[in-house]
Amino acid sequence: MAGSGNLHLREQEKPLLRVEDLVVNFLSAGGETVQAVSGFSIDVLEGETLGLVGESGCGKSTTARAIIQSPKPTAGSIQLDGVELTELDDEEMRRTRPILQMIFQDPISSLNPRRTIRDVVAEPLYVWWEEETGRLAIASWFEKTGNLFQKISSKFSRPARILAPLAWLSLIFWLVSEASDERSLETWLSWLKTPAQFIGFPVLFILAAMAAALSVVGAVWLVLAVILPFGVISGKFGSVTNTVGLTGLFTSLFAVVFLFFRTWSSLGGVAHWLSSGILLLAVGFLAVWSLLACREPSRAGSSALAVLVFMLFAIQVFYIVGLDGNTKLAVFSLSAAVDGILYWLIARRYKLARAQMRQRAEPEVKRVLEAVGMEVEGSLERKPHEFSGGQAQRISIARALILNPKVVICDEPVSALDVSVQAQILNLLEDMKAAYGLTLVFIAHDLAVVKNISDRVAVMYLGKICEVGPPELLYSAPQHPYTRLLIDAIPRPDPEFDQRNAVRIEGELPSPLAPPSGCRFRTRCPNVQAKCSTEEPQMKEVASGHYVACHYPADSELNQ
Amino acid sequence: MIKLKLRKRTREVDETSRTNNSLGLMFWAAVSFLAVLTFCAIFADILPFKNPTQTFKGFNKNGPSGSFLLGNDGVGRDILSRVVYGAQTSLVIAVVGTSIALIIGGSIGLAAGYYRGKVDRLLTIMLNTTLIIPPLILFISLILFLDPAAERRMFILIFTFALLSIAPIGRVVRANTMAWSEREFVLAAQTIGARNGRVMFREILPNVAPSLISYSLIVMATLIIVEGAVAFLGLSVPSPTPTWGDMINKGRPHLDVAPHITLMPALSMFLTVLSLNFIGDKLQEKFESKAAIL
Amino acid sequence: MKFLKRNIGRIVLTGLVLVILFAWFARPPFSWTFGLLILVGAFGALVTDANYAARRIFSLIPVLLIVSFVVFSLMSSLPGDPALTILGAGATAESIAQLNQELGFDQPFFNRYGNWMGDVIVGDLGTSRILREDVADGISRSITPTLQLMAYSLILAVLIAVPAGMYSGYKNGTRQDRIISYTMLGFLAIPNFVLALVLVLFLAVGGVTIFGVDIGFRWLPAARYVPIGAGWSDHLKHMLLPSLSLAMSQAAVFMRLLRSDMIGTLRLPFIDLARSKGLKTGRILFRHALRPSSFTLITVMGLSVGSLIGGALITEYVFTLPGVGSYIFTGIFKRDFVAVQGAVLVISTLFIVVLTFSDLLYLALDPRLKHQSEAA
Amino acid sequence: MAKKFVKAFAVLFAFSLIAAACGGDSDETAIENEPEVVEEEVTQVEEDREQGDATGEDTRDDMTAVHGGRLVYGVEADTSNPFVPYASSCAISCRMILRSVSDALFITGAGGNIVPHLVETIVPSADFKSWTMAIRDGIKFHDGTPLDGAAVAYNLNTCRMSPLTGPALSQISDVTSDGQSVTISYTFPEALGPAALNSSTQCGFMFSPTWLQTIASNPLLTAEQRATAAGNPTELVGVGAFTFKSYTPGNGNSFIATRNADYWRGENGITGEELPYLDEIEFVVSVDIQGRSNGLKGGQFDIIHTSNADEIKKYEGNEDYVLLQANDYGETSMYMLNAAQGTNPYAGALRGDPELAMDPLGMNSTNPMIHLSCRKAAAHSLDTQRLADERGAGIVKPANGPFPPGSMGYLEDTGYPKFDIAMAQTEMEQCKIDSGQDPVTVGVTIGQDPFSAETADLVVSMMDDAFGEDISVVVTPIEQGQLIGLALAGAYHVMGWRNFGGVDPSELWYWWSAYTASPVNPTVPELALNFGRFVDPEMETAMQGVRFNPDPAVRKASAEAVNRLFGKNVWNLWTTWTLWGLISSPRVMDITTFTTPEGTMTAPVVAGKHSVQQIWCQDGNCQG
Repeated sequence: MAGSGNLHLREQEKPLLRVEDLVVNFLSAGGETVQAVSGFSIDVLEGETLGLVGESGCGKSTTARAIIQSPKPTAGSIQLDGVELTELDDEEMRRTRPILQMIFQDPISSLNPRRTIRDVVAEPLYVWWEEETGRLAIASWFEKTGNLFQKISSKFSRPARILAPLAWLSLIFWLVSEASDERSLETWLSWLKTPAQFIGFPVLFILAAMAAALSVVGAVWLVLAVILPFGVISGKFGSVTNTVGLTGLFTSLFAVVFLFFRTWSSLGGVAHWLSSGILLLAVGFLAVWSLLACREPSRAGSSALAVLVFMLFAIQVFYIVGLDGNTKLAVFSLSAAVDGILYWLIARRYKLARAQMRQRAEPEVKRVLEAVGMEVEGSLERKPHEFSGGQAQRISIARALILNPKVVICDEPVSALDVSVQAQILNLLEDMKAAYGLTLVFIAHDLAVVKNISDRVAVMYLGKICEVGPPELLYSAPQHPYTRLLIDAIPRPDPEFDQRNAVRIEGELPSPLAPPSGCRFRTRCPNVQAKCSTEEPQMKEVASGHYVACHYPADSELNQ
Repeated sequence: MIKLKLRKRTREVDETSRTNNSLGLMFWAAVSFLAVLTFCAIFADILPFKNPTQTFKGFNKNGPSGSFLLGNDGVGRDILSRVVYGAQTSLVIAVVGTSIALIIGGSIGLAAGYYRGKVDRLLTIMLNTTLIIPPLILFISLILFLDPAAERRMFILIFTFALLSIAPIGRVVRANTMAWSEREFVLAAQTIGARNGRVMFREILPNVAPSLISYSLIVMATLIIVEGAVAFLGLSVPSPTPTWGDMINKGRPHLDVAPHITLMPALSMFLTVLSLNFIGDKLQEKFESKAAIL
Repeated sequence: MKFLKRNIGRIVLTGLVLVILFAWFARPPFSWTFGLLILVGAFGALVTDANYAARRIFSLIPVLLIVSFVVFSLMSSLPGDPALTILGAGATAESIAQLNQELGFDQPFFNRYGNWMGDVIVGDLGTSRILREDVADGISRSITPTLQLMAYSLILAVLIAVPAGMYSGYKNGTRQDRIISYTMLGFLAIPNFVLALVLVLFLAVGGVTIFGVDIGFRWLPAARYVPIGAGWSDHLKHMLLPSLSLAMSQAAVFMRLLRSDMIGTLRLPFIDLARSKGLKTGRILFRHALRPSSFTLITVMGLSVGSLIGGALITEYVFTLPGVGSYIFTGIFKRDFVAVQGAVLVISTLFIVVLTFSDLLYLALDPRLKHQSEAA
Repeated sequence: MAKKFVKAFAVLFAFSLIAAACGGDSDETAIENEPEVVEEEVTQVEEDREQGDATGEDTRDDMTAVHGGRLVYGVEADTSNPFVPYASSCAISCRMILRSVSDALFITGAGGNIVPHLVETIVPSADFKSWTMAIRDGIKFHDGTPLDGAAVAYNLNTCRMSPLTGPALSQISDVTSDGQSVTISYTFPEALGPAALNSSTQCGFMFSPTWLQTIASNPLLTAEQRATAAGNPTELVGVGAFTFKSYTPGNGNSFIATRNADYWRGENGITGEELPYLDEIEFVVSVDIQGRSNGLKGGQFDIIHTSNADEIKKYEGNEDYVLLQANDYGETSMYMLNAAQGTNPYAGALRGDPELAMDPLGMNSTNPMIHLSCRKAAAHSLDTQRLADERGAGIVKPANGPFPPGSMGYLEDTGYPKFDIAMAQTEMEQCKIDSGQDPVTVGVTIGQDPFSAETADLVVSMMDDAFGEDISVVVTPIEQGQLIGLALAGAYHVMGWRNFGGVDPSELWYWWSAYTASPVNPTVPELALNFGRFVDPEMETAMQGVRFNPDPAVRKASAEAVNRLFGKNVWNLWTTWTLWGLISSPRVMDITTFTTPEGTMTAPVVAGKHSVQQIWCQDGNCQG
């Protein structure tokens, strides 16, 4: 029964969310393909609530995660408000996320145990405000410094955040390089031992000891010179490769290895050769990276910055190699000073903006928390584990709502809650839907839960849709044998109805590694026929807006 | 009979889980020992310690006395001040080594555990390559081949120590990150549009940090022992800068007539390592039990 | 075949013990012993999970190549002229040039590396010009005491750690547990060179008096190595103190691991089932709880080889044992880079093989892992 | 003042002209009355030590020697590999091994005279330019090769042609043999003659020429012979009381030799004596003195040697062990200074380059010790009495020159700078001007054992006390075996050292001669036995008086002049006179007692070395 076909999609009505032929496959550890979702299609109109039901393991949650592109689906199309999500790159997708939110099954697990409720709820605001302010800070700084980079693109918050601490380090290292001599370790240790200076700079202490230990303060500068530009570059191109952290890592590793060999190469021999090779590699790596940056037209402004930083870096690197001790130190001090001031200025702008953020977020946080029915007083500074499951789920909903999303996907939001709380949360979601004009995709394994909240219900089995329809039709006249079985399984307070006589689903869900041929439900179907194993049923309309994918639906002649 | 035993056992278990939450007297004793040692080491120049390299004529091999609280060594130096200044060396090397390893190993572990897949495999290989050559062998090869003349000994010491600690720390972080990445709040953070870096550093790192810190303490303890071993072989920071391992080594010829020369540095090394291990253990226990509640 | 599969853990263990016994009595070259050990381990793993084992074994090749390269380039960068070191003080410029040519030092780095690797693959580690012997011979000779020292330490550590860990885990939370745990924590904090000094002072040299009471004994020898051939008891007597000083910190690590795993295992339902069957405590601990608690221990035992090698180096120094640690030490100080190069390569290879091997053994002992690795 | 410096190739040249020329007729070593009580013995030893003539004689009651037993000797270093004399940097441990497997042509007598051993008679020509020796007939090497004149000549020629030992034998122009006789010709009158080839020199020991011809490094072989030579240069084939059994290099390993039943002084030999008594002798390398001492106490060693006075002191009065102390003919501990600078016309004349630069690469130019003021400042700052008391347990005495008390050139006051901080500071001011450094930076290279390192700490602290911020001392510990290499190449500034042991000052000329001072150049090292590389014309003159003048009074005056020159120019920083200790289990007998077949007593211990043929163990069991 679970079958294919897109008959149930409402082409004419321009749905807000449209999923077509969604396929999600995983590779198992054994190298086999798990077909979690195969050819799933659905659409949701604006303001509509879609109920998605099915047994555990049928692919509901996988579908939900595929919709939010985490992970990206194997195939198929997902359109949100006309935008094809599967074709967005990581950065574009990230920018789309505020309008597509999700509420999770386990309320406790979905809240970071180490953060206060205030921060949990306001985090989305922080994320986006920081982008904004960071971008503004840098843009304004560059404007002031000669209009060189007027076209700074909108993607500059991350560098600012990286630069904030690094700027301080720059200054510190500048100081270090100014102050050191050949016996720098002793000098520094004795200097640092003086309490006033020591207490203020624990980090400085560690790094200074390192620097002193290296005996070539400039060498430490090299590490910075490598890491700093990469902070800038990688922040910008994170969306290209989505391996921001990795890049930084590689760079610092390059630097460390290079440093090592450099020290080594002072002893001559093959090490010198190796160090040159590694240096060449590092520089080449950077060069390619910068070229890559220039090729992206939308990021022209930041590319220019990348090139500048790269040049700065290259100059520094080549100076290290070519110069003698004293000149080296002088050059380092100079470039250190320039870098340091540059980064420090950027960071200062950024820091100022950030200080106001929490304050700015407070009314917003209070508003959503009140909206979801939380007691705001006294709960802002508490940690998630101090709340009950129901309260935590409310917080979760508040977090999803604070960005004013259009679509909220609720992945079994009540199945981990007590029955009494379930109703509260369901009611809350209904209220929110009304208040914010939300479009909901509501996932549950229990048909009873979605019955009242949904405008449309889809039943899923083993990665495919069996039946779609308005709840009143679907519940009263289920066409698909699987739907019928699910409805029969709902406990009901009807003394006439003998639960034991109801038809039961027998057997286990088949393995998604090797789904049955033809109709996927045939192995457990009470009405199975020969045709079911050879031919996959297609979606067909049995009533207005009621679609079923079964060769022998309940109303068909054969069943009667 | 057996039933009785069983019940008794259960009660004991309950007791321990209760005591686990308070850190206990021993923990604070260990912390205060380290605090005093660190304080003395940092402010050794200001505090009234004798010059650790000054040899007092006629005091060689003297036992503890009023003016020399822990006695004098083979050439009449004050053991107390040498122990304190030795702590300086040990602590600086261990702390700096661990910090570097923490930064590098931590980022590698975080990235490997968060991104998984190919990134994970690549980084794991990188971690494992640092384990190829057995630590001390690598160490001695490095020292003797890079710098037989002890000019850059401190650099090599720290470099090697960092290199040796990257893999263990990286592994711990990776495993922890993997476990925490399973939590839905990570997905939630991605859903609100946070970048990967933000997710790693703001969401996962604070959760990984406690076990990371307690593990780093244990790594630090190990580094102190390894530094001692290297100094014992005469390959650490050049003399006369006091280090514990060097003091133990130099006390060896006098072991039968003046055991205190060896005993005092050995004891301080023992107590430091013990304290670090103990604190690390207790913190780990505490955080684990807390994590279990969540 | 089914019998084989079911009892593979036991078969492999028996095989290993047999190989080790054979190695000690028949004294074949150590390369053979290693070969045999690896074969037995690989066999066990192959029977259990051929794919995985093959992958692991093949993945050794690049690792070994990396090691050889690292070792070679390290040793090649040593300060000073190797030919001069070899020829000694009386060398003339011509003789140095001639020897350089003879040894191939005038060739480019990669040529030298290639030549060296080619020789190493056929088991020729070169000839040490300073010790004037074949490096492979020298390593074969000196690795025996080291391997014995490591083996005895490992055995001692296990002998101490297993009962202590089991008892402590069983008595979890009681005073006995605390006493044992803290004692072991103490041993963890004693560096092995200090322990060695203390043991020698009290058990070997004698003459230590405190308040007039003689507390020094001369029970055990403090120096020298006696091969097995010269008498088992004498050999063991000479190895006892070094092994003990090396074993204690390992024992502490093992004990703490076993203890925590034991606590975990004892909470599992099947232990309650065993109890409800009325089995005696000892039987429950040894027959039911030990095996599932010992898997981490086995992995860590493999990893501990690294620290054992390092510890052996210091122990050999204190106890004057002519092991591979002394060999490397002498080689390094005499700038005998051929010898050091060979020895470091052998030790690293040994280390990697043991690591891999402990993984494979783990697999052989616990076939469940196969399924886990698939599920993960 | 570090204790265990490896001694260089002490290609020591013996000794007194007259005694040698007369062929050892004097039998002046009447056995003294032995003190009976241990305490008296201790007192006696202390007195001897004060005089500088603690001989290390084994004065225990004579019992009848018995055969059997296996002796394990813990030695301080694995100093030579290979042991073939022409290629060996043979220090004390190596010499002990040579003495077990072979014998020397001559041996030092108890009075410091030279006594023939393998040689029967020795006759010089009238002009002392040619000496003829008759070798004892009937002696065979371990491989059956007879010891004849040709064999001796072959041995001497390998040493002459070797780049290592050749310079020390440079005055020999020719060696010819005929049957059992060997004639050695010299380029100038040599008053000592071949008596120099005694048991103190490695080239005095004879090895089978048949075996030597199989050794590839043999300088006498042709290229073709070398290609096929397959002998092992460590498997010694000598004429000695023990035959080679096995040798494994490295710390903790050993050299084992078994009893030679056909020893020429054994029951099957030409003298019909019973030597040796032991069945087997094993020399175990145990670099660490604590390791050796613990091994002795734990019963793994039966006898150990050490020059660590601190350790020797611990055994004094301990009745569980036999302690023999020796400091006559002893060495001097010092901090050797590298004085290479300027030109060396003496060595230059030999090489045809009168402007021979001593420091062509400028490696030593930063060494402040090339300036007399710096040397004096350093000497003034060292409290040698304190070093002797605290590092030498008070049983060694501070040294003031190369000649210890009892030696020919010994002086109460050599003019060597005394410990005086005020003077030291004055000199330091001058030193700072001379060297142009502030602070003055000195590198000190020492052995890596803990005791030496601790001593160096004390020395550094003394200099700190004297000069404070004016001086910066960098101490580098190096493995013992490496020190000699650095000394030969001149790659050091200041080095802890122990040298100049010898019976007669004339033996020491090449340590101090400008002719043996080669330039500092590690890339092309040349044999510089004058490790300090000082060029001192006055020293050359004074040493000629010692070497070539037969008049004892002139020789003594010349030796004293040498001593004063050392005091004046401060070529080395003296610390203490070296004291050797042999410590053994009481079962080991006749440790140092050795007589020639003719019954002449030999010197018990010469700079730590002694004979091993005569050692026996009570009940033929050394372990008890």
